[in-house]
Amino acid sequence: MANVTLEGVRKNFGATEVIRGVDLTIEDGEFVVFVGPSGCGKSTLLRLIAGLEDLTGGDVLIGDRNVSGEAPADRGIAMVFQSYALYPHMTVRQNMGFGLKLAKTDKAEVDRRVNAAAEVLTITDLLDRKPKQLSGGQRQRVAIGRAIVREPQVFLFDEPLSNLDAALRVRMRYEFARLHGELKTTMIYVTHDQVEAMTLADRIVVLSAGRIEQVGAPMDLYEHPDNLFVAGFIGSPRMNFLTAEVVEASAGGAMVRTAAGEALTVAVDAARAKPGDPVTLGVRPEHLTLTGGDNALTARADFVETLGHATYAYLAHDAAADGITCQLPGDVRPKAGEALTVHVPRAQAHLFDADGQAFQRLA
Amino acid sequence: MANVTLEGVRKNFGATEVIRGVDLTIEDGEFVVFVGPSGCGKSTLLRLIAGLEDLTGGDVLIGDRNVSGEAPADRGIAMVFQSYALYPHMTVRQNMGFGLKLAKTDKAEVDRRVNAAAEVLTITDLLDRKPKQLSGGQRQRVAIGRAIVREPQVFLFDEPLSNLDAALRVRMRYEFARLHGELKTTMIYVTHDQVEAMTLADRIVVLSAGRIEQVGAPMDLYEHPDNLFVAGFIGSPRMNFLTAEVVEASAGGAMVRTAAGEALTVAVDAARAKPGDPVTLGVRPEHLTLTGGDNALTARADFVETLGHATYAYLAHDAAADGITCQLPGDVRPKAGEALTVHVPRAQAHLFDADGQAFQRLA
Amino acid sequence: GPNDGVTRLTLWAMGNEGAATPALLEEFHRLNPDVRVSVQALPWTAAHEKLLTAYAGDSLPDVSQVGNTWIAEMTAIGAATPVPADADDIVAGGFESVMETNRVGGRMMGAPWYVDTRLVFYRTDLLARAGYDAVPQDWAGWKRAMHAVKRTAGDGNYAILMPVNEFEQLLTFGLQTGEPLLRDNDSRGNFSSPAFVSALAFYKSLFDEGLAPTMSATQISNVWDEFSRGFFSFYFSGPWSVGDFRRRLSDAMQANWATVGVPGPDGPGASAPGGSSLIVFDSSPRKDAAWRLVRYLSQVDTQARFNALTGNLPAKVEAWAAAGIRSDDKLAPFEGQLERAVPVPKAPEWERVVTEMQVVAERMVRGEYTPETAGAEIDRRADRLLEKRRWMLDQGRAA
Amino acid sequence: MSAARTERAAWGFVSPALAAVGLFLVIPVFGALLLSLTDFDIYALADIRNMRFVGLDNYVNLLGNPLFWTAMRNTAWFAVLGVPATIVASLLAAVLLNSKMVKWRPIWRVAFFAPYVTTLVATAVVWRYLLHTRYGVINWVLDGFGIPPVDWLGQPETAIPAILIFAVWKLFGYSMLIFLAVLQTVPEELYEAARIDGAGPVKQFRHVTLPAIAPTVLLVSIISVATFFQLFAEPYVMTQGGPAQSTVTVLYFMYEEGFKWWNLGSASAVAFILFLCIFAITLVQLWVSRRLGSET
Amino acid sequence: MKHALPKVLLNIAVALIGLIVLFPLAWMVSVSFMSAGEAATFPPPLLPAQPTLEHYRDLFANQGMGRYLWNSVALAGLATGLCLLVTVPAGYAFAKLSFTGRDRLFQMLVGAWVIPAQIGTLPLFLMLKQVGLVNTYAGALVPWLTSIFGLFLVRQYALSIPDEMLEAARVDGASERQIFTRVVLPTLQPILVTLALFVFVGSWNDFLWPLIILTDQSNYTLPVALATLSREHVQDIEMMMAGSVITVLPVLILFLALQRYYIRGMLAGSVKG
Ligand SMILES: Nc1ncnc2c1ncn2[C@@H]1O[C@H](COP(=O)(O)OP(=O)(O)OP(=O)(O)O)[C@@H](O)[C@H]1O
Ligand SMILES: Nc1ncnc2c1ncn2[C@@H]1O[C@H](COP(=O)(O)OP(=O)(O)OP(=O)(O)O)[C@@H](O)[C@H]1O
Ligand SMILES: [Mg+2]
Ligand SMILES: [Mg+2]
Repeated sequence: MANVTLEGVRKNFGATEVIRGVDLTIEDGEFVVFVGPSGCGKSTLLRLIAGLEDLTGGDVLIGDRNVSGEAPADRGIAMVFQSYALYPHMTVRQNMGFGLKLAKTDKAEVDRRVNAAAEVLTITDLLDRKPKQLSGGQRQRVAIGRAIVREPQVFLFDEPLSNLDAALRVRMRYEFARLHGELKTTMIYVTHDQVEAMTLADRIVVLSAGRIEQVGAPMDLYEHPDNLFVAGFIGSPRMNFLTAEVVEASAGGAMVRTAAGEALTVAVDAARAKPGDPVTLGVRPEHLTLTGGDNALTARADFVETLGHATYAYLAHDAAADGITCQLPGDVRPKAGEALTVHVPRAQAHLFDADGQAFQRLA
Repeated sequence: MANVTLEGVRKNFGATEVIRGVDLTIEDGEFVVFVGPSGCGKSTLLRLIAGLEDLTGGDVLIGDRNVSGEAPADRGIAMVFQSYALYPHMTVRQNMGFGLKLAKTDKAEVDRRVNAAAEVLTITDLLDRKPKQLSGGQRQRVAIGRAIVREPQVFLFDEPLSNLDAALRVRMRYEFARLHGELKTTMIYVTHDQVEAMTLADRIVVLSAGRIEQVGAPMDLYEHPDNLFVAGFIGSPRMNFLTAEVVEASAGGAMVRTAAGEALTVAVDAARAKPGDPVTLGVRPEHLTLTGGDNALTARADFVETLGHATYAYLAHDAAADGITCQLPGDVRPKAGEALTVHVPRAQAHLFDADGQAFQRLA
Repeated sequence: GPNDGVTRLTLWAMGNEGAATPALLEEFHRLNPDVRVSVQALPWTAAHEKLLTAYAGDSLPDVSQVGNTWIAEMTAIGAATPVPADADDIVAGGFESVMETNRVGGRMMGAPWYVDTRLVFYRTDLLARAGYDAVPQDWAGWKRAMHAVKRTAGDGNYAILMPVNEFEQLLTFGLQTGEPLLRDNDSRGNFSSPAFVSALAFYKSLFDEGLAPTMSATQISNVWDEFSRGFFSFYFSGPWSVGDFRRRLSDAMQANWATVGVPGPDGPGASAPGGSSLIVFDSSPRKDAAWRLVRYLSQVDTQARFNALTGNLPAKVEAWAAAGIRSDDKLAPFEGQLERAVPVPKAPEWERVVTEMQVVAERMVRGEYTPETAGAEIDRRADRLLEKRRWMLDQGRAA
Repeated sequence: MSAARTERAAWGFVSPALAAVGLFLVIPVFGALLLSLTDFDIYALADIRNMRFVGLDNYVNLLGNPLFWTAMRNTAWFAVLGVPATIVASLLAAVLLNSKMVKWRPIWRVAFFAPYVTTLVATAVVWRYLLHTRYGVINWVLDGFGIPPVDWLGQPETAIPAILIFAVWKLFGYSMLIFLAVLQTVPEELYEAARIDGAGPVKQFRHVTLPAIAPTVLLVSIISVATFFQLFAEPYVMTQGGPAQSTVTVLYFMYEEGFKWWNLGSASAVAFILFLCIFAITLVQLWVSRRLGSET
Repeated sequence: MKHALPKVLLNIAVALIGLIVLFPLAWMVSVSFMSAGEAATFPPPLLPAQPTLEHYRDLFANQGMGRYLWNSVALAGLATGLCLLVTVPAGYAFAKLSFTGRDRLFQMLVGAWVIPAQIGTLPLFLMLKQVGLVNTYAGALVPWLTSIFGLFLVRQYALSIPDEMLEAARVDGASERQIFTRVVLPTLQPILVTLALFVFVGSWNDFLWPLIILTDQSNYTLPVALATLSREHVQDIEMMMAGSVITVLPVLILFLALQRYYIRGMLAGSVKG
């Protein structure tokens, strides 16, 4: 167990800068999740920590030891890959013990550790099978087992669940949480699945184009995104954005006028804004309601989906290029074509300046 | 436009019975969706209607004409395939006109119909491209266009959206709804996507192992599933099931005791049940609440997922083999390990007898 | 093992000889326990290229049987060694025309092993049926006889078999004219001489007039069957066929065939002195033992036994009597034919020239050339092949 | 550091292969180029002083050598007749075997392919007898149809077709496999769409099958041309180039020039011309496959 | 039911082609058991009147067939071993390891692939003569060391090995050599079988090169020996068929046993025949 520190980490592939200077400290025992759009550099960053790629600049410290020049096997890390990367010709036992065998660990000790890990993961009766004879979830467990036997100081996971079907993913998500609870080792986890990030992380690191956009606890990011990118990235369905203009602004709130002419108030500290500034108003689909009268938008429902447990209404609105999505209770069932009055709760709305930076919410 | 009637339709592949006697009447102009687990025979049933497979037994009537022995081209149907099945060497225009050309339709008429269909689908400027030069969504439109120009009495769709990405799928779903509104032709649509079924269908046909389980309007199936299969199949997350025993039963309601000992009342017509009968209590995750006191279960939260817009709690409970899933508002955030008291709304609970048949709900 | 004091020799032998020689060597091994000879058999059709390939690849055997027309070539490339001065007895007592083929630059380069030449095999019965009791000895008469045979032979049958991929027939006709086939110290072709053109014309006429089938040897599945079926009545071949025919033809057929010298333009004609010689290769580190082997194989009594085994005609005249050949009516005609033999040119390129000659002749037979244009074409090809020889002669590097 | 480590290992892995290719392929090819500019022959083999640099004389002589042109013409005939024959045979076999109605398809597939793996020399020997004028099975079958016996390998007009019958028998299984592989990529749904459009079996072949395999037909024809350009053992075993040199191919010619007569200079020139021919064909092949690749 | 007629016709057509394709091989086997001269009659007999093994006996006892068979087996076996030894590591490295100049080198190999092997035969012969390898097994094996096709085949297959598996091994502390021998080789096993089969069959059937390089009869491989024999024994049909059977049968059996692997390689190599 150890903390992990990245200092000015940079990585170029040829001429393309992929990681553009990342500073980050991960505490001992923390569960940190990297998220970000595809190609933003999540995997690369993880592989730099593992030592599978050479750093272009900066340093990686594990347990306060600078490991920048060391081989992956010497860094005290263990990695679980998206495709599990099990050796197909070895049994589960051999797969798990391979690294120890290469390190010439005593045979009895290898057995002890493999058995212990198998027990933790409840795969003891699979030890003599080959990977082909395992289901996806079982393979995933073996891959984790292979990591556990190394008794690493840091676990690295690169989208470990993305090859599983939805149902299994939910179960394995739970396994990860349990495992972290049990081992209490530092874990770094890459995913593009929001639910995984939100449910597993102590802290989420949002990356975009090789830079960190925001680091924080899941609900922090959901409730207080620093900027438009994070606001749009975290939460599903996506936050609705409306172009607007400041009418009045103060530390106690702001009134804005949308491009469609509606005036709305937002509970943010807008001290640095002044009337006439172009801003973006953000509000999540689940916070919009059809009741609540004031602070409302009117829009025509293009299309309504009734799913039983919820109803989604897709509204056309002049201020929202992508339209507005409302998540309504399952028993509220407006018709397509109907004009709706949608209430925007003051306390749950977000406001972003022209650079995309958020105004601090008061709630 | 025509109605479609299936009478005792059966189909064997070699020794395996795949369709085991299906009777169904689809009204003229209706949009009917076939759903069911993989391998239940949805595609086969559709292909029997199309004439791509020979019937083993029963009859298919289209527009009151028995078409059982006719070639696909003579049945007045048009089919859109999952993989679009566009002729790769023909332009869009040729693809769409091919069937008419084979039928020796007058050239001017072919042009007229192709242009008209292209207009409806807004692909007029793609008419001279080859399929390779089109995006997935555009190809899908061409495939539909090819069906439209045949001016069929019935459209058949086999998972037409499953090759598209999620965002496009939402848009194309909307297109289908619009198209049906415009053409008002009978449409039969196979999918395994619940959302598609729920949003598109006038009526949903739920199939299981070659038999019809239930036919009904989407909300009907959601609110009044006939049996355990339909109850479990429709709705997401899945309905929670608890094993229980009847304590009191009447036409006005039932009281049951779960395997964990809790007594709960359910608003169903349980006149045919008697105390001591084993039953299954069903309740959807979105109907469970932490408030509302009585008619409640207590259970420990194994695992809680806070997603912002909603919180999912997974509870361990002795009566529910698969556990109980609760969908809670986003701002309700119980901790894992906490014992929760979960209210089961009487009016929204379901009760099934030992054979899996539902008791009629009163609500 | 290799160090047991035994000298191991490799001998390459072609065709029949390859099969028969091991028996001949038992006696040699008894007399020379310190030498052990292993025999490798090569097919005749591949022998020449195999020898050159082996030379190029430094993998020649110690001793090899070679066609005696190849000796000049083997000498020119420095592969052969002359018969040692103190071993003249090996080669003494042979037919002069054959000895001449083994002589290059005045030195004997090989020891004649057996001799052959081609003459005519024929069906006495069919000839008799056609009204002849002997083969006319000039071309014109012979051709008339062939026409007579062809007329009586029945549909689909012919008078003579001359496979179009074999050069020996045409070569024989060419040699019979007396005009040398190459000129200018064997550095240019002489095939358009009127004499050779007349030979070409005669050769071609046998095909044109339907007397010979336009077939190559690969298409005749076996000669003796066809011969006894009367597919053809005249056959051009050497002594080896005598053995074959005796062995393979039915008893009833034995009385119906005979051999006779080749008819010439006007009277009994020449043919090429053929046969094989044994040469010891310069690359052999065991030349002494090798010459011992050659001497053994050249002895009169060995040659007589060799004749008994293979039917090959001994190179030494003395052995003819010993083997009783003179009393054999099928073989006796060979002696006269050998005495009339005329050596072929000794340019190393001869083998190739004569191959080209046959290529052109085959096309002539198939109608692509007239005898005159064919002669010119052969000359053209021969001159190109001999270009290097002319250069070598200029440089004084060739004899 | 990890990059340096893999770099070192990689060179260890590739160097034996690269060395072999350099030593036994690249150097000989350049050697052949040099050799083709000399009159290296059996005399030069005996004494290198007997070798002269002759510039392009070998090439010039070849162009004036009727046998060379015969060989080129024969080779061209082999290609011109053999390629369509191979394609028709293999396409027919592939379409038949692609039909679900045919029983034991995997077995037939292996059976049709079997001649391809057999030893060419051995099967050539077999076919020489099958083609025999008087006792050959083929003439016997023809006899059954009242056709008089054909002197297959004995006449210049029939020798090439006869060898081609054998060559097609031996080679068609390979192209058939390629066609089969492509046919199997044609989605079943395309045929179903065509049925709904009202197309019968012929129209389905015309509008679905044929367009799908058209690029492959081109590819197979290019491969076959290259194969037919390298015929050697067939004439070597069956006819030795005859009758009347009607089956001397370029490679056979090179072999005779080089390894029968040991005119290595001239033979190298033949080899180079052969190379240029095949190279041109391969360029066309690459160009075609790139064209096809960029369209998808 | 309604597809009955086309179905019958199709099956007949396929069977007919099958007959044509397999007849020569069946005839070869049948004739090899006929007594001498039996096949040279009209109409040609299809089955031996009195099956005999005399030709096989003759071939082994008098014609040295045993020696040729051994040469073929030994050469094909050695060729296979050497080819794998050289091409497999290289194919893997080109697929999975990055090193300077890799792509350029690979392009050059693609270029070299275009060169028909026949071009180099003449100088190669002279080179081998210089080092005394003419008429040796070693000389006969040389072309199999340069199997660019094998390298491509291995590379193509190795490309499908997930990088992650190699990285897992690196994390596990394996050296590059250990990765190759303990992780990659077992994974490559199917393609190794394919390649081995390919090289074995190819070298068994090879004709031109052994014809040139093996001058000594005792070194002949079966095809070379058979070609030689067939010139000498044109008339002995039955014996030649027996020789053909001996030559063809081993590869045919090998192919039939492992046809799945062979066909895969064939398709992978379809860019060049
Ligand atoms: N070996 C490489 N050579 C060149 N570019 C690379 C290499 N590996 C990654 N990249 C590039 O670096 C960028 C970041 O890649 P990375 O795999 O880290 O993204 P990611 O965030 O993991 O994306 P995903 O969610 O799709 O896995 C991408 O643009 C990718 O194309
Ligand atoms: N041609 C066939 N031969 C034999 N069995 C078949 C054939 N086509 C389908 N089946 C079998 O029939 C059953 C039903 O297949 P069908 O394709 O209709 O299922 P489906 O409901 O469309 O499934 P999915 O959702 O996976 O598409 C399956 O068990 C399938 O294996
Ligand atoms: Mg990634
Ligand atoms: Mg389906």
